[in-house]
Amino acid sequence: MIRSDPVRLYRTVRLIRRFEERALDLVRSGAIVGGIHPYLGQEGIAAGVCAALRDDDLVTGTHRGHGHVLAKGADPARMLAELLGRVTGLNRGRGGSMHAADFGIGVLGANAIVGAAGAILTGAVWARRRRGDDLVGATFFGDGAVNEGMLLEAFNLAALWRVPVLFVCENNGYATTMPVDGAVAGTIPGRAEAFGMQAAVVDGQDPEAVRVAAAAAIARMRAGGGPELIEARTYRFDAHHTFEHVVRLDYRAPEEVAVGRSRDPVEIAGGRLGDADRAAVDAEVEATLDAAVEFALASPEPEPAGALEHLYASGLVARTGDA
Amino acid sequence: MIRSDPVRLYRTVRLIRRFEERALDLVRSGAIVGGIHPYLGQEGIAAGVCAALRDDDLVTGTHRGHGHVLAKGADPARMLAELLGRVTGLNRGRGGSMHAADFGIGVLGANAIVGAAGAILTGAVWARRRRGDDLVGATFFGDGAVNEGMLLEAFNLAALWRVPVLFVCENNGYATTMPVDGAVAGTIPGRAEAFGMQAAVVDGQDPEAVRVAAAAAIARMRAGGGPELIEARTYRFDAHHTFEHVVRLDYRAPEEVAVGRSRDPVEIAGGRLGDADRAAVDAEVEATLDAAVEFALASPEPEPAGALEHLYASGLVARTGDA
Amino acid sequence: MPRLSYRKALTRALADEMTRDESVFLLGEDIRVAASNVTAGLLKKFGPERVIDTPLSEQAFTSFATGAALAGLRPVVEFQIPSLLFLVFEQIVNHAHKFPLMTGGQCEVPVTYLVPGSGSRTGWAGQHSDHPYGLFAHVGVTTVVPATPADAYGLLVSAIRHVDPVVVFAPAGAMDVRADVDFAALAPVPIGKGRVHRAGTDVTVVAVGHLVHDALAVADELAGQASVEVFDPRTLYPFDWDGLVESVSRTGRLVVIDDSNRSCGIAGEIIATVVERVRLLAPPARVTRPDGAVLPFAPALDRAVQPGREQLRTAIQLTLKEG
Amino acid sequence: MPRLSYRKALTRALADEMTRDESVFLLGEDIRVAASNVTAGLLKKFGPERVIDTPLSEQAFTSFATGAALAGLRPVVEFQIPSLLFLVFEQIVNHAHKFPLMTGGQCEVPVTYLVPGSGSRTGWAGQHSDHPYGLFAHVGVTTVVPATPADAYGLLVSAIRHVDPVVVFAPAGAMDVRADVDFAALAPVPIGKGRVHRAGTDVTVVAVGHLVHDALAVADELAGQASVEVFDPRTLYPFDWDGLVESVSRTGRLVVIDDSNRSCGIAGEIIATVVERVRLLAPPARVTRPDGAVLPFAPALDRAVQPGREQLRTAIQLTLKEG
Ligand SMILES: Cc1ncc(C[n+]2csc(CCOP(=O)(O)OP(=O)(O)O)c2C)c(N)n1
Ligand SMILES: Cc1ncc(C[n+]2csc(CCOP(=O)(O)OP(=O)(O)O)c2C)c(N)n1
Ligand SMILES: [Mg+2]
Ligand SMILES: [Mg+2]
Repeated sequence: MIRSDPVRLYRTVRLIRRFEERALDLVRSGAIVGGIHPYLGQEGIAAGVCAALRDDDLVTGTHRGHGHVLAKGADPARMLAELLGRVTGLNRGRGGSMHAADFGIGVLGANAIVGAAGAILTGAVWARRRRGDDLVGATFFGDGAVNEGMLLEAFNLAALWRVPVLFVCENNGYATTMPVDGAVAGTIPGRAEAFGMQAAVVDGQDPEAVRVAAAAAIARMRAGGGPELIEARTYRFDAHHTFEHVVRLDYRAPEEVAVGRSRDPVEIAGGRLGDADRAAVDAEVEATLDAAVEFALASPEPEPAGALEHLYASGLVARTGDA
Repeated sequence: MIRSDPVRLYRTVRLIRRFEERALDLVRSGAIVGGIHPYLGQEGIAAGVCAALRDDDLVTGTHRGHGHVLAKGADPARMLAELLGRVTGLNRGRGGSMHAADFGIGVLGANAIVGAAGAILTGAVWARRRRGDDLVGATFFGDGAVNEGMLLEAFNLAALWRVPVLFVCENNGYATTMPVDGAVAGTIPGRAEAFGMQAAVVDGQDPEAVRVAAAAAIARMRAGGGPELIEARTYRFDAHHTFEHVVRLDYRAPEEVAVGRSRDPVEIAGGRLGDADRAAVDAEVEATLDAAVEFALASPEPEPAGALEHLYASGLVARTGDA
Repeated sequence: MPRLSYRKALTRALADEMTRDESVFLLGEDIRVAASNVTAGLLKKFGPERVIDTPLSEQAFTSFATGAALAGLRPVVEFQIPSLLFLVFEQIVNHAHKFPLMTGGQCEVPVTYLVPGSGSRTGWAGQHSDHPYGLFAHVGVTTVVPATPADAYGLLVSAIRHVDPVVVFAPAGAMDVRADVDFAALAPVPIGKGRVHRAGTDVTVVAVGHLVHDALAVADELAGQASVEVFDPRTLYPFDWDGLVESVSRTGRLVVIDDSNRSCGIAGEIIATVVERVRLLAPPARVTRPDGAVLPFAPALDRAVQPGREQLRTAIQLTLKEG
Repeated sequence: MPRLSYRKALTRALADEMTRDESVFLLGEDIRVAASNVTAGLLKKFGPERVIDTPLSEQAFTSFATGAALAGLRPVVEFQIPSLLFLVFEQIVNHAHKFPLMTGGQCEVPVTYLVPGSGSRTGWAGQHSDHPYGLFAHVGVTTVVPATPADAYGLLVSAIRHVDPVVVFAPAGAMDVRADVDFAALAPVPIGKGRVHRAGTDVTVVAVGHLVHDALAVADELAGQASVEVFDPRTLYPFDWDGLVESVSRTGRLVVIDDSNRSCGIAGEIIATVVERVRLLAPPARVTRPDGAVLPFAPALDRAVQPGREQLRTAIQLTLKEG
């Protein structure tokens, strides 16, 4: 999306928001086991970046990955079925919230290990280009990830070999409970610049601002430029993980949370639409999600006998653990 | 050494040079098994940095670590005995070239894993300061190490917690056969600056220049400043490892080697002494090394029965591998 | 007698050792607010100098702990996820474990690595559900897996006091176990000493960690048919071979249940060592995870991959029938 | 017949597969100039696009290979030191190995990890002398350890063609083995298939890697006293249990020799699985490195820690006496 498309952008942001809210309900009801890392408040980043990507481009997400997968175009029904561990899920119920993947649309997976996906995506983009596909990639990660050596190594490899990967840092101010200032010496853009990458800071609460910054970077990358980094400043509206709904962790002052929540990407994107357009999108999203929830809840759970299906692509059948 | 002491500096550089040359002879004769990574050409860095340290300060070295250990004050005789695998060696013959350590004089060891020692030294300096010892540390590493995530993580920890560690990058232009330009996106000082560290580039062939830069950084660190980095530009005069004496690897043009070898730290430091002083130092060093070689060669080899002594500090005796 | 939970037993062990010994301090992610709940209350009691939140730099902070230990402190490093041990495997195995031997006995590395919630936490899927204690038993790092609150207390205390590195696995399946405990009787539990939880004469069941409770339940169920001895090794390395051999020599039969992968796991090691030393009346058997297991997300699949009571019962019955 | 060295067999396998399949490429440190000698001539033949030198960023380049494999290429990653596998353990185990299951079968990860010179290279000391194949057998990553030139060729070819990740250990002790080989008969060796090198009737000796040659020598020495069958599993995971059980069922006696640590090693696994399936005539025995072994530098100590012929002979004789 080289041009602005406020309706599409709003639709994505709204879809993620409502998807997350439905997912939270399902966590509360016990239908989703293990909880989730809600993306609430950060929707503008996935929406803005993915709006600037082509369908054939590749992305990787994080533990907080629902937004990335949805924004890239995954079917919300199959995504929800994955969170519920159903056979109709994106990963046939084998992955769950933190591993949702959809290779068919270029989503090489959310990834539960902080900082791990950057190098994987770099290799994938490099390989696909080498095979003749003229595509780029975007890898999302948090402010905590910039302290992981493996991600910094990936910065170096991508920069050195000029692999067109957009490194998107979602700086929501915290790595779980660790404030970014307590964890990051120097700055986040500075870390990219150290490897010769261009880096920009953008308001992550404004999906259009994110889209513009991403589109500019991606245009440079498509024109043969190397990797770039975008630090998107954002705020996590909800818990780090839904276990925080049960166990209260004391690390964000209520006033800070209130200020953080006051800049809502859904309102910012929605405010750019006429009331009728917005209502139409809202209704469409609601219908989509109603259907998704129904589909997911009606889907069967996988058979325990197949617990180790796909363990080996070769089809090797592992010895069981029985006597 | 806040003030310049050309004799001492020359003595150290000359000691390392002649130690390495003797060691090479012993590699050639087969007395040293496994070979060494010669420090020839880079002597000025260890000498200059260690001249700026106090006796109680801590250092870690590398696989190319003889110079670091000697410059910090280790007994050349026990060092050579270590290379020969004798019980009188610094590590009782258990460590060899790449692991020579002398905790009594603050040498927490050479380390065979590139990039691994920085975080260890950071923790040690932090711990000693917390226990009330007002000391600093210096950790040596090569240009290859700045691509290791674990070292970059250590940069962040040291900078964040303001641990007074001098990160000394010996840029000899190659990681084994990989030219630095083919491996490092951006610059070496830039990587330190990204973490908010002060960084300087210095002529590593001039021991006094290294000493001055290190002394300035260390003075700031002692006054409460955080960690700093020095990139010392140098050239490796000999092989990456003595296996190159046997298997020729084609990666440095002879002309380049000739240019590199033309700026010799021994000559640069020696040129600042009068002829008589220089000759006196040379004689002293030669006598020291004659004695060292004699001592080392006369020392007994350890008993195979004690092969696993010190495996556990607790004294746990491991099960043997026998039936 | 008062009830003590396993989790609170860990907290109490940390608090007691921090009180007793000034050199003990804690390092980890989100330990100030106690996201894992194990460090609850310790920040308040011991202050931020001894309860230190780290950036997401597992490699660096693990080696930082090594350095601090070399310098005389006693770090306890908490890991939020068992697979983070994969990420720091090099730092533990290649450095912390090897330093005493490689330096010829110049140092000790008294670090404790604490993994609260190892194994499956239902719904956390493939990258969060590993039980890699066998890896540490292979490389020879002291490894304990307490099953009960009193042992959790006693083994963590011993680990902290130990002069070599110790990994403490606190299985998710044991974290909520409660027991009547005489607080005055809480004491260090010696490393390397197993425990017979239930005496029996027909078969020895060795159970690891939380599975001790399953083994006891199965032993109770089978009480009419067979007299089952339940042996809890508590320490997997170094293993209490004499204790186990004593038991198996009496019963003549051996079944092992262990929540880790089958191939090269601790269950196999137990069988191998026992058959080397004892003539059994019937073939030994083990109940484990399958070879190469990755835990799928869907709860029924996750459970299907873990060893359970049904399998143990069958294994015991088979063993009793044969011979 | 012409002689082929083990090292050259590896080179030939790489060259043949690169010729056959455009998607095969090499990644590693100093592979252009072929510091390990295994990639000798390949740069010239296949160019720098397919023989790629990496910076010292093992974690990133390992995951880069994962990404490239996900995108359809077939990377072969060379590691200069066996302990570098510790450094990338997370990248292999948590990502490359787990992706197929976690994504519900959406992908394959055909990466080959090649370690030329695993185990002791005399004089390289503690951090360079590991033999960590058991770790990969435990986590369930396909692991091969060829003993002969023909098997080195055939297994490396099969590894490259395999759709799952494979670790290829080429023991230092085997690298210089030469054999008469009919070049036209060189062929892929199936993964998971063992080989009886020498038929016998009294005892089955399982030997891993270079120790196959020692086992054959000992079998010859003992020829007058006993008929020794030498079984080379070639693949450690998945293991050829049926092949081994067939052998042991005939001989009734089992001795294993394996150059890795005892506890939770492959030797223990072999014993455990065999006694689960076969009633032996005498207790099985194993010859291994000791528990938790770290190889000391001094050559005599290094050798003392490795399993040897003397120990094997004793183990065989003991086993033959009993029962
Ligand atoms: C390597 C690694 N370390 C620790 C964790 C546990 N963990 C999961 S999310 C998280 C915080 C991540 O913070 P950030 O990168 O800022 O992302 P955010 O959660 O804020 O979106 C931590 C510590 C992990 N999954 N992986
Ligand atoms: C982590 C790691 N990767 C690879 C190696 C193998 N290796 C030993 S030295 C070396 C080159 C190091 O280059 P540099 O850091 O520039 O130091 P120099 O040898 O030039 O002094 C390599 C690749 C290693 N020891 N450790
Ligand atoms: Mg964050
Ligand atoms: Mg270098």
